[in-house]
Amino acid sequence: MNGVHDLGGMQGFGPIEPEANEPVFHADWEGAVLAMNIAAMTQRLYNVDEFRHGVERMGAARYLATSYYEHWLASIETLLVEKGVVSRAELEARTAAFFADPDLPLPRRSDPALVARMREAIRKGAAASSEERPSARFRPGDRVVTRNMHPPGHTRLPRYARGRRGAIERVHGVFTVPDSHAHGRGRQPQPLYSVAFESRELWGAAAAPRERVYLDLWEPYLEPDGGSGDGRQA
Amino acid sequence: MNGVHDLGGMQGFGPIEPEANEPVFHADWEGAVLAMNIAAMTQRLYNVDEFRHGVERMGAARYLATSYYEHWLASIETLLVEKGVVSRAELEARTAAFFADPDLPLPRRSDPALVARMREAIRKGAAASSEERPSARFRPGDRVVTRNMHPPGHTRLPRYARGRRGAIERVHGVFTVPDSHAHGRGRQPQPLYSVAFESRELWGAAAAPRERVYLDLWEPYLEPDGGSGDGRQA
Amino acid sequence: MGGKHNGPAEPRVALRVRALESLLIEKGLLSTEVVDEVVRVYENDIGPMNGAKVVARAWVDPEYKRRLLADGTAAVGELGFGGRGGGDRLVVVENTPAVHNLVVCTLCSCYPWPVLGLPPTWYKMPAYRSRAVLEPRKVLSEFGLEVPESVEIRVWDSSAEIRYMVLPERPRGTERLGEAELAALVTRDAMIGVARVGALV
Amino acid sequence: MGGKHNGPAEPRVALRVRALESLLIEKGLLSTEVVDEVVRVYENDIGPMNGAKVVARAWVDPEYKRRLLADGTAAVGELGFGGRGGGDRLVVVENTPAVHNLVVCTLCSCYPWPVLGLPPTWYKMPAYRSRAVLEPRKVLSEFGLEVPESVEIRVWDSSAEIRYMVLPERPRGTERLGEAELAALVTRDAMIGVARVGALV
Repeated sequence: MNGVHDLGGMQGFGPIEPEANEPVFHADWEGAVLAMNIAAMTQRLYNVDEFRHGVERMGAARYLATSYYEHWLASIETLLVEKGVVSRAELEARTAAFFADPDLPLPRRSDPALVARMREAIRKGAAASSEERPSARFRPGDRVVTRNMHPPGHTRLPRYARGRRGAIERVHGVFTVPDSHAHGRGRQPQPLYSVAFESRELWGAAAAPRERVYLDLWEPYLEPDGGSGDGRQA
Repeated sequence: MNGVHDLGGMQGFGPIEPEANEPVFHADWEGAVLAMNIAAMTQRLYNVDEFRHGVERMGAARYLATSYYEHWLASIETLLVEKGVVSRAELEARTAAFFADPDLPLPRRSDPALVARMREAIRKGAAASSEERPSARFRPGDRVVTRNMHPPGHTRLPRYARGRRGAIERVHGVFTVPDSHAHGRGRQPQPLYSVAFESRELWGAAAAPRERVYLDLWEPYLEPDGGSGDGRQA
Repeated sequence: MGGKHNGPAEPRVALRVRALESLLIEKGLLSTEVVDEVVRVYENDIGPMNGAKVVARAWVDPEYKRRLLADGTAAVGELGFGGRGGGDRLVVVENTPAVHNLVVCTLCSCYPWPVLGLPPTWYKMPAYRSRAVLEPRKVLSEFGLEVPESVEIRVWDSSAEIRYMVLPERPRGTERLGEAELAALVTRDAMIGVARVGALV
Repeated sequence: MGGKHNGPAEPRVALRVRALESLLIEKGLLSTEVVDEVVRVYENDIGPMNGAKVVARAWVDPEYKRRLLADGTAAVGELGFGGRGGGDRLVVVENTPAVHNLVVCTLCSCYPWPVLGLPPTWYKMPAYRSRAVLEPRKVLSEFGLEVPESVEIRVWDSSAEIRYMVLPERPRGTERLGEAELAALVTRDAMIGVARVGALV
């Protein structure tokens, strides 16, 4: 999806503003959102690619007007409702109840097993790589061109790097393709490569010399360079 | 500037929602904004390219959260302040005065000469074409490739059509280049072409057949196809 | 219009506009008459009824149609239309059984004011501007216009001071209508290219 | 933390979160202990002090450095770091006099949690994400880091489940420092690539 989340190369967002001595969380609710998300994924209510696409679907104006953990909250809500875990109606009703009485207590519940599972999840992480080993089409040094593709759904080929020529830097292995995994079409593992692009290839002749951008790209995003390219008229 | 105003090919903005029996203006202030803008340009306080770039500079989140005439108002304010016509301080003070008393009357002033000038401006329009006739490099049917350029300032080569191959459809004549005119560097007239692009060239192999997009592009945006291209490694 | 306002519930933007307006009036750069006149012109004199007259004339007068397609600016000038918001040049593109045209401005909201008036809100919003160049057939379908795959779609993205207007196909069954009756059939949407001119029932 | 709130001025988003939290607790999918534990872990156990230990070890142990650059995941695992937010694989990229590395995630905010903790706000904001790939030298300059034109800049845009950490150059004058003292010099920003590790004064 060509959404505003695809920020690489955009202009006009002003200076970068680091915060001195920034705390890990700026408010209690941020930690709660982080925990809910990890808990939901640990319990397989949705996967990380669905989660990222949930953020992308939140609407451009809202995305730009809200913070990181608000993006997360939006995606968590969207997915839990879509998956039938929570209904929109009960969420709105409960929200109204908390708006009416901010002192409402949270339900008390002890679940040592879930805490242990979370500790384990945080320690081990989630696997995106696969034991399957389809043979990789490209090797380090191979010249490739990225596809000029504009799928309406989730993809991890940023817009600034479409239809661009680069070189395979490294073969990472075989990984879940987010484009299918975000849409309930399974993991469909494919070779994943680190691909190096010269800045001048990405941004044109005015780009600075001696700058390279490296992207991790799945094999279906790539074609051998020298072919006719995708949609190009030779 | 690669800003959110450059919307061609973006996704996720939902359905198009026409309004039945839409009025010309939805509120009195919209008409006032339109009139202020025409009056300002008629009196040469700024030019149309500066005006468009003023909208582009308003900030992405605000751009997406506000309406067309709010975009106009933002640009008018920016330019009138930058040009020294109005100071930020007097604008804020006057705004505070209207917030405090919405019934404050507008100053009364009669200016039949300005009304006549405005009528003439509306009737005649503003000239962007030039009598100068630098010889055009391309002719109808010529194959061209657009430059892959990402200037931080104003440009009228949309991002979706950069580094793309097309064909000259028509030579419009010689017109002011917005890229310089928006930044106080004069008109710098250049040949302007209608350029035809196949959808598959713009959007890749998945694009529908028998669709073409036509853009009006200035000669400095274009190179002959068959050259090495801008920033491409042959 | 420049002299009144919308009452106590007036939104902040309206008051902001009045603040700027009052400063420009004091500085001799604006007057309430100017605002009233501009509003009057765009509410009454300039609108799609102008373009409709152009289309109707082209339908009944082959020689005018030829001139219109060759030099839109001059041909609409013959009917008294032109000027501000028309950019520098009007290009009229003709729909045929084989070609359907559609007008957009992806970068801002350029629109052929002299023949169509001020653009409708949907024309200025991100949904239309983003999608018209990427998936025009789907956009047209959402407007209720199914364009067969055999018909070529041409999207005109108004990136310079050239403005585009679509000359729609004349519907069947209108052979006996006069120019004014024909003009009454022609809609704004048909001249943008998101609708056909409906056949007489 | 999951059990308390911020008082009467609590913003709407905080109440919305509590509403969702309470529903998930009722449905047996969450508990306040889980929230407390996650917050505790990311506030105390996982942060840039982890990455700093990795860097210091690599500076003092050439064999460890070799393993770290060959297989970051395994090498940080030797020090007990790994897991969630680390994607599937950690790749460590080495700064040298000829090459400066910079990490970004333009599409969201991927970041090597196991070694750096949760990302700072600026890393997640549009300004950094948009500019790091387009004008990295200018971005670095705004962070106070002037990288000469003779030095190549490599920007790592984290588009998959691979996470990147920069191994900064060891500053001069630190030859006599022990591993713990070296680790105390290493900053989060140096491991993202927007700073150098300062020389001892």
